[in-house]
Amino acid sequence: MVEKSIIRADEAAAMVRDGAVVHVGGFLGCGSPDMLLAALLASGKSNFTLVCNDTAIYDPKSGRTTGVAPLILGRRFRKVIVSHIGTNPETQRQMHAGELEVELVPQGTLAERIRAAGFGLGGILTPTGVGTEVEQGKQVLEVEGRRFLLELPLPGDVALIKARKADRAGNLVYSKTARNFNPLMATACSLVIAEVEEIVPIGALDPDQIHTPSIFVDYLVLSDGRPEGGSHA
Amino acid sequence: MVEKSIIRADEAAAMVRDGAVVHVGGFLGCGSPDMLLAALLASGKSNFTLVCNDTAIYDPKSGRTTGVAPLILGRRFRKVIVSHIGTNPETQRQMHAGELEVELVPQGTLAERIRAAGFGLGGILTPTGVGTEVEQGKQVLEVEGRRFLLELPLPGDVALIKARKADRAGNLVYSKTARNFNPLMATACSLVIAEVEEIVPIGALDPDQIHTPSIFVDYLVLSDGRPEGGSHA
Amino acid sequence: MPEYVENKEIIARHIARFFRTGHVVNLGIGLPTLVGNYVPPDVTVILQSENGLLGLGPAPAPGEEDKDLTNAGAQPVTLLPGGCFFDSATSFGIIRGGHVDFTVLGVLEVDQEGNLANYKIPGKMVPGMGGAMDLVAGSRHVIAATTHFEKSGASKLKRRCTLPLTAMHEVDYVVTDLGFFEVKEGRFVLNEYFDAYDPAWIIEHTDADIVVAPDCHRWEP
Amino acid sequence: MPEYVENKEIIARHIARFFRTGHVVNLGIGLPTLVGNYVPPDVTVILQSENGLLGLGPAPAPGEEDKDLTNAGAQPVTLLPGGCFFDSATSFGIIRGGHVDFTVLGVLEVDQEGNLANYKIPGKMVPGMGGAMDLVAGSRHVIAATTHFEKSGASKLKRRCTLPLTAMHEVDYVVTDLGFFEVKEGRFVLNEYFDAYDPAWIIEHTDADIVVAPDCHRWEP
Repeated sequence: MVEKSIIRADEAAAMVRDGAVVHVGGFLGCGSPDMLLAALLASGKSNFTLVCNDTAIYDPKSGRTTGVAPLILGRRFRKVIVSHIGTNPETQRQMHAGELEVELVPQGTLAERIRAAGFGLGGILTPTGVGTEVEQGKQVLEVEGRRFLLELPLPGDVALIKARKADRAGNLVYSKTARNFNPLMATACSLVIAEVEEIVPIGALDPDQIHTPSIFVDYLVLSDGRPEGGSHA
Repeated sequence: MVEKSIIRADEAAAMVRDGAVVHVGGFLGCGSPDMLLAALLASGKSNFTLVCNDTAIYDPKSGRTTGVAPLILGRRFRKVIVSHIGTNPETQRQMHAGELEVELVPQGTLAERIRAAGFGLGGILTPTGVGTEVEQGKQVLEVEGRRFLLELPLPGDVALIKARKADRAGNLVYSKTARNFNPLMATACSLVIAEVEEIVPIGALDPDQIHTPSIFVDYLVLSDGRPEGGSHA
Repeated sequence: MPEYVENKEIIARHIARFFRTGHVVNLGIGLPTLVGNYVPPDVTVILQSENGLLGLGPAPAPGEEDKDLTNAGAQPVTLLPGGCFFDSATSFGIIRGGHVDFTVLGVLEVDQEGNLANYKIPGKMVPGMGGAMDLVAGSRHVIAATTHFEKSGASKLKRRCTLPLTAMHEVDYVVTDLGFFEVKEGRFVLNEYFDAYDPAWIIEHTDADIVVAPDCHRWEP
Repeated sequence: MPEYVENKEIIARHIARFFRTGHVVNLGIGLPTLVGNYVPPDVTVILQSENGLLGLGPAPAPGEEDKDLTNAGAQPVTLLPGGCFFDSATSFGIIRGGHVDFTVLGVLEVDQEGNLANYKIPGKMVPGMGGAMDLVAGSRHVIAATTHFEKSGASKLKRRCTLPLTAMHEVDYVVTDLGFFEVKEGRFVLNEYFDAYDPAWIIEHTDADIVVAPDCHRWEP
């Protein structure tokens, strides 16, 4: 099996061009690639379109942030395509001030749109959003007397994802609810960079138990920033 | 967690009504629930519609069969919805003789149609089959200049599936390429009966490594026919 | 005539009665989460959390939190034995595919057509729908759990929602701190009333069409 | 003038040259499977099998067969270290999503428009398309691997397929035992010819429009 390159977070960030469509894993910060996000912020690049479940958590009182929130505060996005912005008041402020475009997508629809992009579907029909503002501008199809929205694929230029473990081939295993959108995004983007807590030799993972097959992953970054392989244990 | 009933194969077969739409896991017999299929044949019931990857293997010279082939030989199906019948000459014979209706579905489309039924989608758009006979009678949609077929969900009354292991709650783990259509079918049918080689206590399976969550499974049958629980090891 | 005092506990207690052993239930953030506290010990429901788990357990002991194990509100949680994890597509497959028996969620408004609004007050507060649109469209039974009145005193039960809808015609039951309503043929049908709020009082204070069920009665926890 | 002798080996040998380390390749049943034998030792391709694996290895030693580990032709196989298993939806997601670099498959007919027929001879032989329609529609590059002639002597390369199509306009390359063709602008472009079959002979014996590439040359394994 072919080994994947293990790179540093700043090298990963250097591969993301200004204005890219960036998919970021995580659910309110749980399972987000925090080191890659910090490197992306430090890179100074911006004008990105974000595809993510949410804009994570920002508490103005304590200053506490999770996931992509520092990039929101740093105004790195031109547009965000997310299901939820309720835990980041700065996203709402920028939206109302006209500084940030926000496309709200129902969470299950977001998941299927990302999957459709990765799995070569031209779209999916969902009952979710029928009769709501989400219907606006979309084709409505009737199948066996029921109305569905046609939702289109949502591909990306870069996926920044987070996994618990990788082997040197790039097979990934996620941990608990830190899985969420990560495996979907790995299928849907031209360049896939996975931040992982541990890298094990090829053959060390049970082939029945791999969540993301190696062929979806381009580069590995170790969470603690070490540029070279070996276990993080 | 709620425990699932462990029943005998003949009790399982008794739950399948004449004329039911039956999803059967397996790929040319690999990963098919052979004991359930034998019990269904023995039950004498028929007029089923089969949803399966294929009609398995029948070698007229040796008489060897795999998977659903004995039910084809026993003429239990009114119709089969499959991707492949090339390894069962009896299916082809019955089709040409007008004794059996055969709907050929591309394998990837079959997988997505079953998943759509299980996952509440009204359909999916696929490029597969555009410009072929598969297009006939289907809606063709153009998305961003590319043509796609609208393929509709394929739900079933009963899924007869095969897994390597279950816990008492009904969580399932499959083995190698015996996985194939089994986890998809578990989502798409009103009644789901899983034949398994081993049943372990609740808590014995890693919750990150479960292929089919317990809520999809109604009954468990042990492959060696024992009506009561315990390991098959 | 009673004076209205907000009572979230009675709402949670009443909703817990819907569940039977084996039911798969999704409890929304806030008031719906309280419902979990009142499920009788002999009833085993399976709680789904849309961020990717089945078999949600109680909060971990302090110091036992796992950064990789949260609920849809980002709070640390635990997993019960027999539970499992999955990705977001599977999670919403479970939801959209009708494999969740009950979803309980809060509302800004709910109307007698079964419409529900809970994700957006245009120009003011726009949290987003998160998983709510899928949960309401996909679950077998949708229970709106809400205090009967806004702080302004207006009833949250409406003839017609005025806010952007989360879903159309999907709400089956509404449980408030006044009573238990079924949504049926374009009306709220009052089946049970709580505390001192009798049907006449409820009808008088609700800006929607309420029909009193023939067997309507007072319910006490 | 040469006399035609079927030569599957040269087809397999030529196709193996397309691959580079890291390529994901699906080899169809029959002739395409032979291609795996000729991949140079310094090139590591990742073989996909549509029944649910990546990292297909060689056949197991006798007695080492695993009933749960087969290829798409139901033959016992092995998995290489670093390989993995998945369900059929994921398998075809990989295929349809363009994550397979090359699919190599046999044909009944292939035409100069890039159309391919290989799943059905109406009224006679109807094996079904299996995964072929998805593989041809979804893979980045489609290589038709076929002996140049039918047993009847007719060329399998056609102006227009007469049998039901497996896919329309999807074939990129055709490798026969006469030569290597690219499908381009409605023609077969002959890039390389094999053995004693020179371009004139090939054009004379093929019922399709063939253009000879400027740098067309004889290829020897």
